[in-house]
Amino acid sequence: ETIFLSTQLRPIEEATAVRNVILKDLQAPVEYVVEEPPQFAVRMEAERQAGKHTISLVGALHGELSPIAAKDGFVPLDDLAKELQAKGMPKALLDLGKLGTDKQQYIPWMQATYVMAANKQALQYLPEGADINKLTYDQLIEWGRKMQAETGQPRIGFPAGPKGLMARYFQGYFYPSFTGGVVRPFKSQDAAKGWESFKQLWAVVNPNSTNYNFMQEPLLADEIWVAWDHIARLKEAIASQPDQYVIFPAPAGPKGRGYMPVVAGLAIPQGAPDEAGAKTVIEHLTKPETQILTAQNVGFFPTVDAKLPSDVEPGIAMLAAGVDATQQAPDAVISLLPVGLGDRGGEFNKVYMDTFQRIVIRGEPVADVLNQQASNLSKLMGEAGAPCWAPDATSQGPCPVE
Amino acid sequence: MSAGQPSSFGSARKLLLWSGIAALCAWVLIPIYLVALGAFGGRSGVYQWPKSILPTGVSFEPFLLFLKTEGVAGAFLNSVGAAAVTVVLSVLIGAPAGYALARYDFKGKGSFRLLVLLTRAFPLAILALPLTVSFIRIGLYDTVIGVGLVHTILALPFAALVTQGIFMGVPRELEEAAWVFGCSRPQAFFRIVAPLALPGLAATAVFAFVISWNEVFAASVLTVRNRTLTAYLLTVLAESPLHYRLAGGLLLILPSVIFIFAVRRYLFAIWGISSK
Amino acid sequence: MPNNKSWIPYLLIAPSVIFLALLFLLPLVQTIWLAVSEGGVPSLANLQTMAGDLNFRLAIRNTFLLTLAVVPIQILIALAMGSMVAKVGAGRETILWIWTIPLGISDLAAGLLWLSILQNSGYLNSLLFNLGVIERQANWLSYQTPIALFFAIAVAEIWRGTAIVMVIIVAGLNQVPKEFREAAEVFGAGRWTRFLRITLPLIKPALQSALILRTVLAFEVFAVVYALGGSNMPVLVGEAYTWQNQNQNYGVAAAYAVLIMVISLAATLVYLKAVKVDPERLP
Amino acid sequence: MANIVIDRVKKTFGTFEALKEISLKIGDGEFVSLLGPSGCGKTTLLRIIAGLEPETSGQILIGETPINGLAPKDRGLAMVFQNYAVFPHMTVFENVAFGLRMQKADPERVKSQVDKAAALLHIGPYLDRYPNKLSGGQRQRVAVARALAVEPKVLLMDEPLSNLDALLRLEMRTELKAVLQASGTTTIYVTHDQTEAMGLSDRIAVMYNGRIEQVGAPVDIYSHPASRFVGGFMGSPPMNFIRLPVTNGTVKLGNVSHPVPASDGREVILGLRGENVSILPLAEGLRLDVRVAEPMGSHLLLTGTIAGQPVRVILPPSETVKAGEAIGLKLAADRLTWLSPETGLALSRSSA
Amino acid sequence: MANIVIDRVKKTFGTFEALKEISLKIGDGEFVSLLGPSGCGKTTLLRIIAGLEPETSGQILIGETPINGLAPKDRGLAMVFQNYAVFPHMTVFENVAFGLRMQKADPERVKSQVDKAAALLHIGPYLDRYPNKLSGGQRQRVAVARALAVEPKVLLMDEPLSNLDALLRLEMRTELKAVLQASGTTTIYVTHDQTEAMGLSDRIAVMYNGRIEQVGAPVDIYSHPASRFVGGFMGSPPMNFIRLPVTNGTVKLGNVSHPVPASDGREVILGLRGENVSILPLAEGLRLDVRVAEPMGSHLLLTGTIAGQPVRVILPPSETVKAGEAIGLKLAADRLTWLSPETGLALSRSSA
Ligand SMILES: Nc1ncnc2c1ncn2[C@@H]1O[C@H](COP(=O)(O)OP(=O)(O)OP(=O)(O)O)[C@@H](O)[C@H]1O
Ligand SMILES: Nc1ncnc2c1ncn2[C@@H]1O[C@H](COP(=O)(O)OP(=O)(O)OP(=O)(O)O)[C@@H](O)[C@H]1O
Ligand SMILES: [Mg+2]
Ligand SMILES: [Mg+2]
Repeated sequence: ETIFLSTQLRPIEEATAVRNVILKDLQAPVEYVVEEPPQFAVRMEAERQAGKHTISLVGALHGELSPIAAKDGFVPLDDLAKELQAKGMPKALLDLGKLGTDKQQYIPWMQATYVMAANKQALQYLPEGADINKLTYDQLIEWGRKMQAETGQPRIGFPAGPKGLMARYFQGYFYPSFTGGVVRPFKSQDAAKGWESFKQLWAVVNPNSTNYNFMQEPLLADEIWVAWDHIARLKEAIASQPDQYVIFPAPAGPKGRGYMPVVAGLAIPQGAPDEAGAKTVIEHLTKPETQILTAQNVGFFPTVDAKLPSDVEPGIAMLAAGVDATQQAPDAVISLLPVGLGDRGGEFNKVYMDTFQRIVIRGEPVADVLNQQASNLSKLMGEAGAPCWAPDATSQGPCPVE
Repeated sequence: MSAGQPSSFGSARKLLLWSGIAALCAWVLIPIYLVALGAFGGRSGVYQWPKSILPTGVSFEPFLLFLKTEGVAGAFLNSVGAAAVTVVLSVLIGAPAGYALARYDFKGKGSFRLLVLLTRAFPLAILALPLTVSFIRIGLYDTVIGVGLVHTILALPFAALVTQGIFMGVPRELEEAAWVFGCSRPQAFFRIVAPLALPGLAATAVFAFVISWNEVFAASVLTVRNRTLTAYLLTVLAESPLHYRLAGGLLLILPSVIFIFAVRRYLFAIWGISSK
Repeated sequence: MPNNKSWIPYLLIAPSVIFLALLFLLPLVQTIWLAVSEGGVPSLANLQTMAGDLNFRLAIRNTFLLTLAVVPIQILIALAMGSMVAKVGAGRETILWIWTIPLGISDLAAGLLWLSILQNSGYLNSLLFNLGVIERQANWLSYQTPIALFFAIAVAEIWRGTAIVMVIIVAGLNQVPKEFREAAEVFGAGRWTRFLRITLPLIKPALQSALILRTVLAFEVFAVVYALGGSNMPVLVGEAYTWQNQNQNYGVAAAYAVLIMVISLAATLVYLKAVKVDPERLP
Repeated sequence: MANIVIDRVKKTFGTFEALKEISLKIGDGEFVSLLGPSGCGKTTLLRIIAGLEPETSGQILIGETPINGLAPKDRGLAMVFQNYAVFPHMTVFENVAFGLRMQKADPERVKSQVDKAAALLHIGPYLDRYPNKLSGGQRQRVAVARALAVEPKVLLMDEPLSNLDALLRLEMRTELKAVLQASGTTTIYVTHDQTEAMGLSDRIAVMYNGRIEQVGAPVDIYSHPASRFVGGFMGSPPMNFIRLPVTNGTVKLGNVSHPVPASDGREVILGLRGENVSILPLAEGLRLDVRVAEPMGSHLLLTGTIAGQPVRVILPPSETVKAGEAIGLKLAADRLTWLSPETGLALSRSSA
Repeated sequence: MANIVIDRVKKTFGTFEALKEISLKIGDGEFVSLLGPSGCGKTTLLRIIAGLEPETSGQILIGETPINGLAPKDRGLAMVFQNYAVFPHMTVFENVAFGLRMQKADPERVKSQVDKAAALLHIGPYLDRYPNKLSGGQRQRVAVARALAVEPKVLLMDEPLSNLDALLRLEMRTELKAVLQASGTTTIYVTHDQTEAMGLSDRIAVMYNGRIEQVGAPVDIYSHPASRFVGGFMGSPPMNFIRLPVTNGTVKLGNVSHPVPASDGREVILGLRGENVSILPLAEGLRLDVRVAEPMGSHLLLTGTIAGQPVRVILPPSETVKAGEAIGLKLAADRLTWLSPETGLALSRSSA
């Protein structure tokens, strides 16, 4: 029996869906076990150290897999990757799965991205002339001001809580939009300007944002009307009241409309008790029809080219539309997931979150903070030896901070 | 035994007393009531504003969903198993230690007490990694026993310290009398000291049970298939909508509350201990 | 007690010592080593990272403040509960049972519970709103209202953690022979004096245990704080978790853990000195 | 004024009646002993007076003011507990000083009072020990000292000297008496030691399961018991009871015949104190068949039968009597008690 | 065989010497009482014999086998604790049955033994009460019953009757004696009641701070104390001590002069029991100036001075003496004790 441990699709309905729908017509017996990321990391590390394995297959986010790959804890899956590429899985996507190494560490399983959701009540306060699908930061700020002035309450929210994905916002949305990069221009003038305007934005953001982990809740609770988050973390709200919300791309800055794909991957731990079984599961999960099933049931999108049928439930459809809008946006700046950071991914996030803390929350002078954090960042990149990734221009050796 | 000062029971004082008690009961119960509201109120209930303090639309759907979730039954049994192991072990191992601390002066007493406390002073989750490694090696990984053992580590300080405190309150003469009348030390302990320290032992049991029942991190790292109910639900719940989590929370406290109810008599057993 | 049988105490503690040595000390030592080493060689790197961290000072300050605020109040409430219930005849057990319920609630659940009360759209605001005290949702838990946040967390902790103390103390109170209280009463001691001069000293052992345990636990607060305060109120254990789980840096996490351990043990020693239990003063 | 009036006080534990309508008046500064068999309700009565136990019914006044429901601490009395109840967590000094501290007495006073009490009870050397390092008697004395130190208006003592040796007891007794008289303390004193009661008390109240059988001056109670129980309970050896036939208003003892009061012609019970006899030639006296003769040092104790009924009599140590022989007894006519066989109550005094 | 040999047993608490080289041999089935002032070490000695307190030095044998370091339960003895130590969480029945249960006695035996003991101590009615619902005396009797029920080889009793009334005490005493004799139990009995000790004991050991002052048959100890302490401690009123000048080997008492043994010509102390006197005409007798005359019912107690030294004497109740008058006394020559003023020890017996 193959044990499939996943940090994704944990919520009850989704886990049930995986067991009873997605894995149903797979012959081999699979046990689908879910785990929160912290425990996941500890367990994988423990099994690796002890050299005894119970887990045959893991499904987790790019960022969660990278530390394990760094200690080469995964069975290379290059042949599997070849087949899938043949079947039309985008090479760019597959390359993410190499995690900056020369072997295929994981097979992309599901995709998602981050979008913005707005309660329809908010729309009336949109600054005139603003097109919600072509929103700019200035408009967003203006919008927030309006809402606060009218409703007496800050109505924009970000997932800046301990479990929130705010770091991804800075890496994938804020920096690309304002500086066209992530690491290189960390302390550039553009960055400084960006932070200044983000401070303005923050003035109209609900202060509880530092407690939010999943934006669907404050949305549903009507605490906020406009939110940025991972689609999986908005789904609950959208799915439950599709006609109450609109989904639209994140705003654009001077350098364009940054966005970051999210990839969940499937990997086989070194010494997995049932490697063969795991492979079959991967093959099953990456079949177009399974991928469509997945999309329909849990709202993650295919990594192979598979068209969603028209009859998906409205919430999912809206999210899908939002994702398309983001990807198709003319000024879109794609920001890939960090690769080659190994197990320093967390600290990489920390650099951005600390910067945010100090500049925005504690109001320290922008320039100083950027300088100090920049040195941390370059030290980090140096130690990790991670070359630049898009949108930063490629580099020989570790990605430099200019 | 009419505790307190029956003679001086001014009715005013009585009123004061009871209002105090009522207040404290309310302080404990109201939050729980509100959770129940949220849990039963369904999606609309939790997100409604302003919320009403009275139950609105009651729905058992989340609960039913939990109970229907596959593996819940098994997980429940695992939880009970782990808790049982914890209760038994922590009392069997902790009480003697507490007794030694209470009755004897011996070299290393202080350091022993510290050792016991260490286990509580150190955040378990940080230990989880090496702990799990060694568990995998000894083969306790993914077993109920294993979980019980880890939880015993957590419960031991309670067992030792609480029983120490209680044993100190048991008059020596009684024990001596037992010896004189033919008890070996263990016998004297079990027949005289233990019953008189019953509240302490019951408290230990309660703590052990509750600790084991509520512990998540170790429980989920150390198990794959044999999840305890708490670990099982909480992992599943973490990203579920609020009312599910409230329901889960409510569902999870029931067993411990029931357990405490079961042992409450011993928890507050009273003997008119009197020296002469 | 015949102390000529000097081996007995060792026999009694042997099981726990062995148990802990096998299951606890080993990992503990490894973790401590992890904290004070870098790539297999002793180094203070982790400690420096910890000390240099953005939240380090805050975390320490908050943890201490919280402990100082919470523990004494819990002890007081517990004592109050204990002596109140001592005067009740019928219904005693039920009352005590109700008071022990929070004991059964995991800190995660407790955090959730208080969140649902204190969040903007929570019951507290609803109540105030219905009473017309506020006309729009008030923030209690945001970084802009640190005081309110602190109180909220303290209240939640008190609500959750008092039961433990109460149970221990009630167990202790049960043992105090009533003759002592009676004697004191006859000699003119009022309720207070009686309580302070007789009852309290006589339950010292139980009190000490309660204090120590509660304090050690207080230094471990985490779940409730994060549920209510999010990242607004860093505390030591929380930092340790973040370093281990988000930042995946086990070394620094271990460093935090060691720090926490040292602090709690220090506190314990203080208690053992302060609340000295002198066996010759026991009944 | 600290006179005590106990008025029809009842106490029931569940169904068990520990006190049945106790009534007793105690004058200011008076010293009254409670005597009675184990379990007759002495401690219960004290506890009720002290306010530690609520009376089931009845009323108690101290100096005209009813004290029902008054907290013990407001009754202005001190008590020596049967089981000491010395505070284990305080030094002897602190124990003795406790009452005074409660009265916020200034340090000098505390010191002097404690020293006085300690000296009185010979516990000076132990003042800074903790009770569990004291012997039983020493603890008991601490308890007494604690009560004396506060110089209460009313003092309740429950077998305060039971664990002391005869000599010390004797000494304590006399000193207690002196101190309490000097301070004019109203005292209720529970004891099992009759000589103690006799030596100390202005009056003695004899209790018998939950009732007061007789109250009176020691000698009265001793020589004129109001009932068979009292006679039998007081004095050791207890009073002898001999059923005798009455022939036209008199009973024949040896060859003298005594008039018996208000006898209805059938039988009376003679209450005879063992020491109210002297030896006569067998022929003249009342015949006593001696079973056992124990020389007790200060006296000679004879156990035997009169008219087939068991008796114990006491003779001067000088007398020489062997077990088995029969002797004649002369009874001190003016010291005999006559009781009714039916009620067991005394008939009106035999002598004016 | 359960004879006890206590051989140079010492006990020190910290610096304080509670027992100083105690040596005592007790025959199988013998009944020995320990008498002594409060705090002299009685309880300590019992606790050491019971194995509850480790002796600092010395050795104890029960029936030839040394028991040092033996666990209490293996010493095959039972004990009545000075402060009862009845188990509060057991009914009286369970308390009494405790020892038997420990011996795994079969239920019938337990039942019968408990009933026997309960009957003996009159606690039958309380068998299913819990101790905290009992009176002091009742608790004490439970403690005694618990010890008797096991019919131990060796029985240690620490003031087992101190909280009982005279009558009950008397009864218990006789019954105890009977039972223990019948079962041939070796008994060490701590008491403060001398008549008790006298009545019960084969031998009495008088202790005085940590030492045994005298061991012997009751009457011996009473009438021939080995030291001034013993004489003063035993008997109430205590023996009178009168310093008298010796003139060529004799002292003059009134107009008779007594030979005194081995006197070195300066002074001796006359040990006189209050009851060993009788009245003489003032001229003939030894002059006693009476201060107080207390009629005590069974006797007349005179307090006064002889040769300016305080004495208390006892006369038959019949005598009539007033305070203030002076009377002459005749001393029973063969019952006088002579002591050395220096050592306080008795000089060799005055009469064969
Ligand atoms: N644990 C102890 N530490 C120090 N001194 C003690 C301890 N126990 C007893 N003593 C002292 O030893 C002496 C003997 O005590 P013990 O109890 O044997 O006296 P006792 O003869 O039983 O007196 P009593 O008749 O009053 O019971 C006492 O002076 C007492 O103060
Ligand atoms: N709490 C109680 N519940 C039931 N019965 C009780 C309680 N307390 C005392 N008694 C009973 O009441 C009676 C009187 O008790 P009390 O203590 O007054 O006796 P006492 O005269 O002091 O006897 P002693 O001389 O043995 O101390 C006893 O028979 C006892 O069994
Ligand atoms: Mg009594
Ligand atoms: Mg003693």
